[in-house]
Formats: sequence, structure tokens, C-alpha cells
Amino acid sequence: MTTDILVAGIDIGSTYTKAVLLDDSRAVRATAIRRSGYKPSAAASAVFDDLVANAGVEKAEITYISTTGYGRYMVPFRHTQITELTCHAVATSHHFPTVRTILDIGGQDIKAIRIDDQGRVRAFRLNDKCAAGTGAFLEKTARYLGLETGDIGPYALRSTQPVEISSVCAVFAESEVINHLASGIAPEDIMEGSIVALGGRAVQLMKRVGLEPDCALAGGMTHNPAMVAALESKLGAPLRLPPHGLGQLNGAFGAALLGLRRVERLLADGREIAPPSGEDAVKPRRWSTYVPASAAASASA
Amino acid sequence: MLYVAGVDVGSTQAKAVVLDEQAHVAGEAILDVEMNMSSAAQQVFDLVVASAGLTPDDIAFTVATGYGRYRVTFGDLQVTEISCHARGAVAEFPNTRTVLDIGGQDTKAIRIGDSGEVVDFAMNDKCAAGTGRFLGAASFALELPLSELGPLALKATAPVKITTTCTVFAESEIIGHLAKGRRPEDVLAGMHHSIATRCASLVRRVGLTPEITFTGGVSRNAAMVSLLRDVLDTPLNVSAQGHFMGAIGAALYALDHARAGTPGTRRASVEEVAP
Amino acid sequence: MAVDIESSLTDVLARCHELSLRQDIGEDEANIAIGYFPVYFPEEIVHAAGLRPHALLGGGNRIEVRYADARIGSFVCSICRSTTELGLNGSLKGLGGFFAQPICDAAKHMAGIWGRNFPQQDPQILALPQNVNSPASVRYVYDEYQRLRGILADKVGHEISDEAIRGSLAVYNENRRLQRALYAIKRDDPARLSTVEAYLLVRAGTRMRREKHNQLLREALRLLPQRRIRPMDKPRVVFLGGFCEQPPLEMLETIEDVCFIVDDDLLIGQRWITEDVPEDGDPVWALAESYIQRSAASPVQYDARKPKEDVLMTTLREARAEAAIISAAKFCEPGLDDQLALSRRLDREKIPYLVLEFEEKMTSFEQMAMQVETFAESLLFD
Amino acid sequence: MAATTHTAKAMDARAAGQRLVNQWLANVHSAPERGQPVAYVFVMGNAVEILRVFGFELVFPEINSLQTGVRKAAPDFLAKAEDYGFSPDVCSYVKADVGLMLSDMAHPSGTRIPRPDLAIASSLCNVYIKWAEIWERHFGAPAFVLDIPGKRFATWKPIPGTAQYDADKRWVEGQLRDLISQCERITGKKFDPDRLAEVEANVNEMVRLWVEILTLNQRRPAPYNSMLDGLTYIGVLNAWRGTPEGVEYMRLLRDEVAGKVARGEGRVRQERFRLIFSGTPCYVNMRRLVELFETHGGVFAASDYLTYAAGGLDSSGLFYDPSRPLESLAEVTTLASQLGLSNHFFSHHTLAQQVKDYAADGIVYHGIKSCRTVATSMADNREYVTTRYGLPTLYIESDLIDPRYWSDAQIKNRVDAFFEVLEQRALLKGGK
Ligand SMILES: Nc1ncnc2c1ncn2[C@@H]1O[C@H](COP(=O)(O)OP(=O)(O)O)[C@@H](O)[C@H]1O
Ligand SMILES: Nc1ncnc2c1ncn2[C@@H]1O[C@H](COP(=O)(O)OP(=O)(O)O)[C@@H](O)[C@H]1O
Ligand code: SF4
Ligand code: SF4
Ligand code: SF4
Repeated sequence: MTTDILVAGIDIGSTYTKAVLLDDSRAVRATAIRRSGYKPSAAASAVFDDLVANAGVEKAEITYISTTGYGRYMVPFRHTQITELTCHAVATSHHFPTVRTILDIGGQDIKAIRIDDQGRVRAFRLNDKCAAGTGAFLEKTARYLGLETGDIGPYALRSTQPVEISSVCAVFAESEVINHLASGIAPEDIMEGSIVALGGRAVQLMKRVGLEPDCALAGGMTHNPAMVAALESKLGAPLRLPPHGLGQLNGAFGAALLGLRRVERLLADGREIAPPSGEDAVKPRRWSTYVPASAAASASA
Repeated sequence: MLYVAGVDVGSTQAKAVVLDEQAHVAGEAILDVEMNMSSAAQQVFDLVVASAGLTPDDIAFTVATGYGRYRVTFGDLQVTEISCHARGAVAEFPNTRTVLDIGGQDTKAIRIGDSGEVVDFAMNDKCAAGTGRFLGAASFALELPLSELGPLALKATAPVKITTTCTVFAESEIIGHLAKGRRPEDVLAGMHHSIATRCASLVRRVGLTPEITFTGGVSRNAAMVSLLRDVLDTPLNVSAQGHFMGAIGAALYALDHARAGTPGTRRASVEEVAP
Repeated sequence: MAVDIESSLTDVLARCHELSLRQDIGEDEANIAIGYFPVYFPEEIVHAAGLRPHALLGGGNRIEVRYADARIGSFVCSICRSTTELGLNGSLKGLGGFFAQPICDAAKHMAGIWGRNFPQQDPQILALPQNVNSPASVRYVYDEYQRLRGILADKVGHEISDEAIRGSLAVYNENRRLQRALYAIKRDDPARLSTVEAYLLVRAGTRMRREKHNQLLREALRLLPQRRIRPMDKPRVVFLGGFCEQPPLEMLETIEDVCFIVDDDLLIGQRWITEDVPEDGDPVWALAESYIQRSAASPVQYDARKPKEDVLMTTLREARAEAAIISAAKFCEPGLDDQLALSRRLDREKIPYLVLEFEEKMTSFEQMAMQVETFAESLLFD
Repeated sequence: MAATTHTAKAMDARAAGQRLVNQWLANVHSAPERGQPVAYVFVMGNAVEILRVFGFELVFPEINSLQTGVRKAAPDFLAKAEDYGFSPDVCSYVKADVGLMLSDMAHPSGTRIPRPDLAIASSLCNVYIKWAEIWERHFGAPAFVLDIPGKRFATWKPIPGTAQYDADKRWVEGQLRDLISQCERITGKKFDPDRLAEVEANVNEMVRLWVEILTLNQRRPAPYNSMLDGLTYIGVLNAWRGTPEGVEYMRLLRDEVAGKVARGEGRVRQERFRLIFSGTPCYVNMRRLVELFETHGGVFAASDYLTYAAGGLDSSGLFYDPSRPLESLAEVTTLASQLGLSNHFFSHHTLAQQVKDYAADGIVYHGIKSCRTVATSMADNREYVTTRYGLPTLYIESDLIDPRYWSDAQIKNRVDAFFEVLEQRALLKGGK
């Protein structure tokens, strides 16, 4: 099997930017991850640099680059962009053809995706308006309890009697946490309580896309064993997690897979792979941002 | 000499004042509510009594108010913040017809009648958007003390538009704006504007009758005062004691009772009220 | 030459766009404006009275809501809120009449709100029936239209003659024919006329005399066939959910970046009557009968003859669409109920669809773009 | 509540009511066995009189839904409906009912609710119609939409003999005739006008007694709490409307209430404030809510809900003329809508009148997030009533049956403050 095709998938998330390099046997050649910070394009270049360095190849050897995540349009050196929902669907279905429902709990949103046996997205829902239903909710509790993100899971696993967190606002939940602490409840029970509360909301979202087994979890939350356990108990069924630590890289992996498919199609059709076309194609006129001549005139007057 | 106390146990800070028979402030104290409301209440009470140079036994009557009023184990009577802020505001500005109280975790608008009585009120206490906590997020993200937020915001020249309403996400939005090179004062001004418009709509809910008195912890914030003036398009009374208005109102109620010699009727046990 | 066509079209559309941004009722005509809340209103009768029908279409996403939040529950759709705001902030103070219809419970309250705050505008409910399947219904609609006719006659100080109404029927019949022609282009050749453009063209009719609007549509229909277009490969979809509260233009643009919308229910009230209203006989009866017998469908009109699912299937087939976007305004109970029913049917028929919720006041479309792109990807990556 | 006193007589009405409710549920349960046709109807605008003529057993889906709340079983049902895809913003009654459908109609009361042979949805709440569409899809049962034109504006007055009055009546009568033919088809029975006259006479008697009972609460102290006792009364009133049993119950109840008034017994031991409740109850926490008010000596003397949920007949004392039963049914149905039920949308005048009639000290508005029929313009209404009449009012928000929207601390805070307002006013007026 020749390996002269290398495809990179870059997932620019709200919290982390992730990258995966695949060859044409669909084997992972390298991965990279960094905090997104507030310059997504810079994070993307840095992660890309890491990726080629980790793979020990030159940038020029990369055949194709596809981006995903909320920053997918902010990467000028991409060939194409795909949404993270499509990427999660493709990647998960690649690992587990029987999966029909995927959950992705991110730092600032939650997504539930229902897919068909071909890995096509059939339905999805997201929640991103109120922090009470996102990873930020856990991070807030953790911060109050003096925990690092990576410690949340192992710590909560020690809980024996998770406490109920009833607030519907992440901010008020903080006062609730304080009250619980004051009344002597063990911090791990509070942490686990938050996980259970968030898990409940997540499962609700999964049901709202018409939950069908098997279920899979993707994204950074795959690192949190307590969350996985809470979700499994709420679902009453096991959750599939992407193998080889690819959980958080799932979106990037999917982007790379789709990029590879595109390359294969182009080559099969005997077509050239055009150079990266970072700038958007010319869009039709946007009436929504159209400034009437009269208004423009009066503004300058 | 007769002394009374008002203790306002809020979500973020516990405030207390001692008044003498002439309703002059004889002592005041403020404390962050950390873990335990009951102990914060006790501490702030001890502090205020000491600051007035008295002992707890000198206090003839104590009224507790605020979110944690039922957690005050030693008070004689509980009165809601609504009545207390109204009472305090009217005592200092007798022509007050509308009170706006922005606290740490909720916001209240109160309409006052011609005799200084509460006629109507509206509150936002379901979502922390548009409360002092929103500024708390800014203070955390910018690593600035609360007291410096207002003065800095006043220096803004090109306020940014804050799009999130969620207090939690506001923090990352601030950092995002800063990372894009916006100046802290402009970001802060945007935050203040966002709260001001939310509070203004609450005030309109009870009818915007002048004079308007602004109370609560956030009334110490000069930028908020000036933005509210703009947004409501009317002058605003702000007391130097604005943060203590609830406690002062409570103490005034205590004074009524102490003078009339009516006994206290502490309601509801601690357990009865969910946190 | 092609450039001239394009710039002439742009001129026409820019005019429409400007009209769509106006919040007030305009003073360019001396006639009293009669405001009506969606969905449908027998504008012909107002037109025949020489008055100006003014469709209330909400405040869009540029309005700052200052007063209405204090008057309307937080769980009520945006169009009710922004319309109340337009009332309270004075934009609608020139209205000489206000009508709401029993399309939903929130809309009925609009008559109450108007009654308490703007009694001088003579706010009313035009009680169009929810039962259109009874043999008695045409007569009832007729009676209610006669009531309207009487109210308007009082306003202008003279009777409204049958002749005048017949004249208006002719104008509106032409208007609806032109709208149908516009929609035919959208369906047969979607690259030639975008949905935003068609929408702006139709919407302009609510802000000008119908005769003028007919002229405008004729002009657009003359130019469109000559327009130079670039063929594009985008999935063909039907868009539903714009029958009452209007989605922001940005939302339609976001969808059209990746899909062709080949049919929709935007401003459905403007072409509620689907065939010409007979111009002979009693014109009010003809109008009433058309309402019952020759009309479109929406989530706010019960009609045992037209289950919404079947209507959608027919629309999809006739528009040769491969998928549907089923949207609803946030807090719009009728829309949300139908959204579910329709998606269940689409599931059963294995027709791909996307569920979207929108608000008139939305300003951020990133999430929506992601949803729409994903949807298009799922249609394209087959 | 400790403040309540019950006499032996009171137990009678209560026990009788309980017995009737149980019997009704048992009848509903066994209707299919007995081959009795079943109709689903709503409390506002339901043409029950006609259904009685044809011997339908009545199912009130609103009562089924509220009972899931009373029995603390609502969360499961609501979750089922939301999982099925219903938006959280949809009316919770609808969602609870969908939950019931998804639970094979096994109601927490132990009743298995039979499927409908006919469903009547009036236009008084548009959600009724959307709800009936759901039944059409689920049960394949025909829905009959009964369009009853309401008030066209706040001061609308239906005047018999006018062309307008005739138009509306003609429309309703036409639909009732359609309904009758539909019932004839379903049951295979012929319409019997004499039977209709009989049912109407019973309804008349029930309404007469009901108006008396409502009026008795104008006395001080109020003998019962509209939002607790009153809710039980209307349950029986709806389920047994037009029957001899219903008449009997109302008479027993009237006597009991009249007895209390004669003895000067009040619902609360020390009545300090008389209040009007506007909006729908929160069935999950009604007891708690009433307790929050009664600890301060506040009693709900009246509520517009009692009018809405009793079908609007008490408004202006509407009575049938059994000598021309069908025509009169059309007339009264129209009038009940125009004088009573459509006040949802224009309630400021009615509320002001109730405040006068019941010598009330204030109005409590209870807004329901998912019920736009009741709550859309409550805030505007409140603004009007407060500025126009200078009345103290309180606005609280929760849900009919969804406990997630009940926040005890927040509601208690508001209620406490409201009573401080009332006390202050009482002091200023130098009374109490
Ligand atoms: N090592 C880890 N251990 C536990 N949780 C983690 C870890 N890394 C990330 N997470 C959690 O996953 C969340 C989302 O991560 P990710 O899926 O990369 O987010 P996004 O795509 O939104 O940037 C974080 O907010 C955090 O709560
Ligand atoms: N020195 C200060 N300058 C400006 N704002 C302040 C200051 N101290 C407190 N605040 C504001 O006041 C809020 C607390 O107000 P307070 O009325 O005490 O609330 P609560 O009663 O809920 O505890 C804080 O969230 C903060 O935003
Ligand atoms: S409820 Fe709390 S977490 Fe949710 S949007 Fe409001 S502030 Fe944010
Ligand atoms: S958007 Fe929906 S809820 Fe709002 S007025 Fe229109 S139909 Fe009614
Ligand atoms: S919307 Fe309100 S009135 Fe209508 S069915 Fe629901 S609860 Fe009843």
C-alpha cells in the first residue's frame, strides 16, 4: 500500500484545537492538540505545525487539509471545511458501524446527533444558550472545589452519595455548591452531583433527536470516566468511546476521513487537487447587510 | 439610649447597621458571605455592634432581611428586601417613587406610593444575567477588584456589544474581546450597558415614575449609575449608603418595633426555606 | 446589456428592501392605514374603502425592545412582542384601525393589549373561523366580512359599494397571479430568483398600493428571464415556518448559501387564496367563499380536508424537492406542534429534513449555519 | 391547614364530591366494556349537553392532565412527551396527555382512559384544536372543531335581536346541527330534543346553585378558598354537568356553604386580606401556594379561573330555555363565550368588577409559562389594573403541573413582600 497521500483534519473547537493526520490506509500517522485561545487561526497553524512535526513529514507532503469546528472558516490554508456534526458522524460510524446516536459535550455547547447505517447525519440538536447545560457547568463547580479539569472524573468517582443539584442556572448552582459544602457534604459528592445533573440534561437532548442504540460519546468528555459512568447509568446501556484515545480527536479524525474520501474521488475521476482555497467563494449579495443608498448618503453627510 | 440593628444577608455580602433612637447610623459593617449564611450573619452582627461601641445586649430589636433572612438565628423579625430597600430609600430621598436595587444575584424594581409605601415590585431572580454577578464575571476575567470596574468603564470610547446574556459565557466573551485587541474599558462599558438595558426593562415593568433611587451593591458603581441615567433618560438618586439601604430599611423597621414595644415574631425555621 | 438587467433588478429590490426596513406606517399617502396582524386579511375590502391595509410583520432584528418586555410574558413569540413595542414606542401611532385574528392564543391577546393601550385605534378581532368544514361557514365568514365592511364604511363616512369591491378583487387577483408566477420561477429555475429576493418582492406589497405593487412585480417578472445566472449544484428544499412571525433575512441567506429553497410558506397570507376570486356575483360572498374553498394551509387554520402532512407531501412533490426545512418561531405553539407532526411523517417517508427554531430578533447565525451546512452535507455526501 | 374548620356537614359535600368523582372515573374506565361511546371534551365550550343526549361518557383531558400534577406523577408524563419530540415550550397539559398516550392511556388514578369515538375542540383556546389534531393522528378519531366567536373587543356587548347577534348565533347553531348529525352517525341514535331539554333544565339548576355558591364567597369571612375548595367543586361540576347527580351535589354544597356563612365560619381562622386569583392554578403545588397566603391570613375569595373552568355559564347568569332547546343552546353557548370565556383576552374589566363584588384587597396573577391563553398579556393587564385602580397586585410564575418551574424560595419571597405591601396599605388606611 502506497502512502503518498496524507490528509490532515483540523478541528478548531471553542476550547481546544485538535488535529489528526491520516494516510490512505486510513491509519493515524500523527495527532496534535492545543488550547484554542482567542486566535483560532493562530491555534490552527500552531497545531498544524505540531502535527507535521509529530509525523516527521514536511508540510509540502500533505495532500489535503480539511477543517471543522466553530473556527472552520478561519483557516486560510484549508482545502475545504465540514461541520463538526458531519465529522463526528463519519468518524464514529467508521469505528462503530452500529452506532446510531452520538453525544458530544463541549466546553460551550452540547450536541446530540442521530445517524444512519451509512454514517449520515439524520437529526441533531444542540444547546448553547445557557451554561447550565454545557461542560462549563462542570468546570465552574470544579473551579470552586479547586480541581483541575483533568481531575474531575477520577475525583467524582470516589463519590458514594451524590447530592442533588437543583438549580437551573449555573451561577446559582454555585451558591448551591457553597451551601452544600457548608452543610458538610463531601466535595466528591458535590462534583458527582454536578456530573449527574449535566448527564441528565445531555441524555434528554439525546432523546430529543430520537435516541436509538448504540450510543457513542465523543469530544473532551471522553476523558472524564465519571461522566461516562453517569451517562451509561442514565441510558441504561453502554457508551461506545472512540478507540486509541481518539475521543477528543473524533471531529478532527472525521474531517480527515472526509478529506481522504474527497481526494480518492478526485483521483478516481482523474482530476487535479486544486491548491488550498482559503478565501470564501464570492457570495451573492447579502440583503441583510445591504445599506440603502439614502442611508449611506445621510451617514456621510 | 435605644439602639436597633438591621442585618441584610445577601447572596454575596452581608451588610449590617446599628441605628440610634434618632435613626442616626451608629455603626455599619460589611462582610463577604463565604460558606455559611448563618455564621456570616452572626459575624457581621458582632462587627456592627462593636463598630458602634456596643455589646449585643444593647440592641433592643433586630430585623433581618435579604436572601438569607431566615438563616439569621438571632433576629427578632424578618422583612423582605423589597420592603427594606423601599423603606431605606424613602428615608433618605422622601420623593422616591421607584427603587431599583441591583444586588449580587438578583435585581428588583419597586414602585412606591405617595405615602412611601410599596405599591408594586418586579424582580429578576431566575437567571443571573443582568445582575451584579455579571460584573463579578468581568472582575474575574479582567482580574480587577469590583470597585475599579466602574471607574474604568467610564473611560470607554468605543464600547463593544456584548452578545451573550449568560453570565458564565460572558466571561469567555470578555476574554475573547480582549484577545482581539479591544480595550478593557470598552469591553467593560459593553458589560455595563448590557446590565443597564436589562435592568431598565425591569424598572419599566413597574412604571418609571420619578424620582428614581438606585440602591444595592451595584449602586456603588459609577459607570452603572451614569449608564442607567442614560438608558432610563432620567435623573437618579444615589446614596453614599446605597449598599446599606436594605440594612438601613431593616433597622428602621426595628426602630418602629422598639419604639412601639411590640414583640418580635420570628417566622419560619431555618429548615423551612430551601437554599 | 446583462449588466443593465442586473442593475435594474437591484434597483427594484433595493426599493423593496428599504420598504421592508421601515418600522413606521409611512406618510406618503393621505389614506388611513388599517393595521392587521397575520396571517390572512381580506385586504380587498380595505382597498375598496380607499383605505390602506398595513400588514403588521413585527419589528425585525434591528428594533430595540424597551417597553414591551414589561407588558408581555417572556414565553411569547417575538412578533407579538415587537408589534407591541412598535405600538408603545409610537411607530404605529398613525394606525386608524387594528385587527387581530384568532390564529392562536397569543394573537388574540394582541387585541386585548391594543384595547388597553390604544383604544383610539379601534382595535378589534376579525373572528375568522377555525371550523371551515361546516356548510354554515361561508355564511358566517360573509357575515363577519360585512361587519368589517360596516366598520370601514364608518371610518370613511360612506358605504363601500359592491362595484368598488369588485374592482379591488380584480387588482388582487392580478397580484396573486403575479406572485404565483414569481414562485414558479423559484421552483423551476431557483438560481434565477433567490428566496430572499422573492420574499422582498412579495413583502413590498404590504407597504404600497396594490396597483403599484402589480407594476413592480410585472417589472421584476420582465427582467428575471433575461438575468444571467451561474448554475449551481445545491440540494432543493422546501422551507416551512414563515407563515406568521418572519424569519430574519440572514436566516434565509444562511440556508440559501447551501440549499435552494424551491417553495416556502413565507408571508403565506399574501397568497392565501390560491385561485382567482370570482369577479361576478356578490363580491363579499365570493371573497368569503374563496377563503373557505380556495385557500392555502397553515398551522393556525384547522381544516379536516387538508392534513398538514399531506399538504407538505404534495408541496415536496410539486416542487421536486428532495428535503424539507421545518422551522418554527420560538414559543409559537401552533408552529411547534406542527413541526413535530411533520417531522414524524417525514421520518416515515424517509425524506431528509432539518428542524430549526428561529426568532425574529436573532442576530447571531453561526450555530444555524453549522446546522444548515451539516444538513446540506448529509444530502451531498450520499 | 390548621386554620380550616370542618363540620360534619362539610364532610358530607366533600364525601359526596369524592364519591361522584370516583364513580365518574369508574364509568370512564368501563365505558368500552359497556359499549358506551366516549367523547373527549374541554372545559371551555364543549357542547356537553348534546353529548349527554346521545349517551356519551365524557373524558376531560384537561382533568386527566391536571390529575397527573395533583398526583405528583407529571414529570414522567412530561418527560415522555418531551423525549418524543415536543418542545418544552408547548402547553404542559398537552404534553402530559401525550405522555399518557405513550403510556397506553394508563392514568395514575388507576383509570385506563378509553380512546375517543369523538373529540370536540372549541376555539376558545387554540391549543385545544392543536391538541385535537394530535388525537386525530394518534387515535384516528374525528375531531369536531366548534368555532365559538368571542368578544371582538373589550367592551363588546352581544344584544339579542341585532343582526350581529343573529349572525354569531346562526353560526354556532349550524355547527351544533353538524355535531348532532355526527353524533347520530357514531351512535346510530336519533336526536331527541326532549332529552336535550331535560339536560338543560339540570344544567340550569346547577348553574343557579353555582352562582349562589360563588356569591356566598362575597361574605366576610369567605367560607371557602376559591383556589383550593373551588377547584374540587368545579371538577364535579364539569364531570356531572346536566345530570341529576350533579344537581344534588350542588345543592348539598350550597347548603354547606350557606351554613358556614350563617355560622360566620371562614376558610382561614383570621381573615385579614381578601384576594382575587387570576390565571390557572399550579396543581402540583396548589396546597403549598394557598398555605403561603393563608399563613398571612389571605384568602382567595374569587378567581376568574372558576368561570373559565366552569364553562362560563355563571357570567351574567345564563340560563337555557328548554322550550326551544337547540336554539337556546346555540344562544347560551355564544353568550357564555362572549360574556365569559373570551375574557381571557380582555380580562381587565371583569377583574375590576370582581374586586368590587368581593371587596378584595388585591389581585394575584399566576402566569403560566406554557399557557399563552391565560398568560400572554397578564403583565399588560396588571399594569392597567394597578395604574387605573391603584390596586396592589402580585405576579408569580410557575406551571400548571410541571414542578420544574416551581421555585419555593422565590415564590415565598414574593408572597412575603406582597403581604408587607398589604399590611402597609392597611396601616395607612388606618384599618385592620
Ligand atoms: N483531560 C480531560 N479530562 C477531563 N475532561 C476533559 C479533558 N479535556 C477536556 N475535557 C472536557 O471536555 C470539554 C470539551 O473539550 P472539547 O471537546 O475539546 O471542546 P471543544 O470542541 O468545545 O473545544 C472541556 O470543557 C472539558 O470539560
Ligand atoms: N466596592 C464596590 N464597587 C462596585 N460594586 C460593588 C462593590 N462592592 C460590591 N459591588 C457590587 O455589588 C454586588 C453585591 O451587591 P449586594 O447588594 O450586596 O448583593 P446581595 O445582597 O445579593 O449580596 C456585587 O456583585 C458587586 O457587583
Ligand atoms: S440561567 Fe444561569 S447559566 Fe443559564 S443563561 Fe442565565 S446566567 Fe447563564
Ligand atoms: S408566531 Fe405563532 S404564536 Fe406568534 S402570533 Fe404567530 S402563530 Fe401565534
Ligand atoms: S394553553 Fe392553557 S387554556 Fe389552552 S389547553 Fe393549555 S393550559 Fe389549557
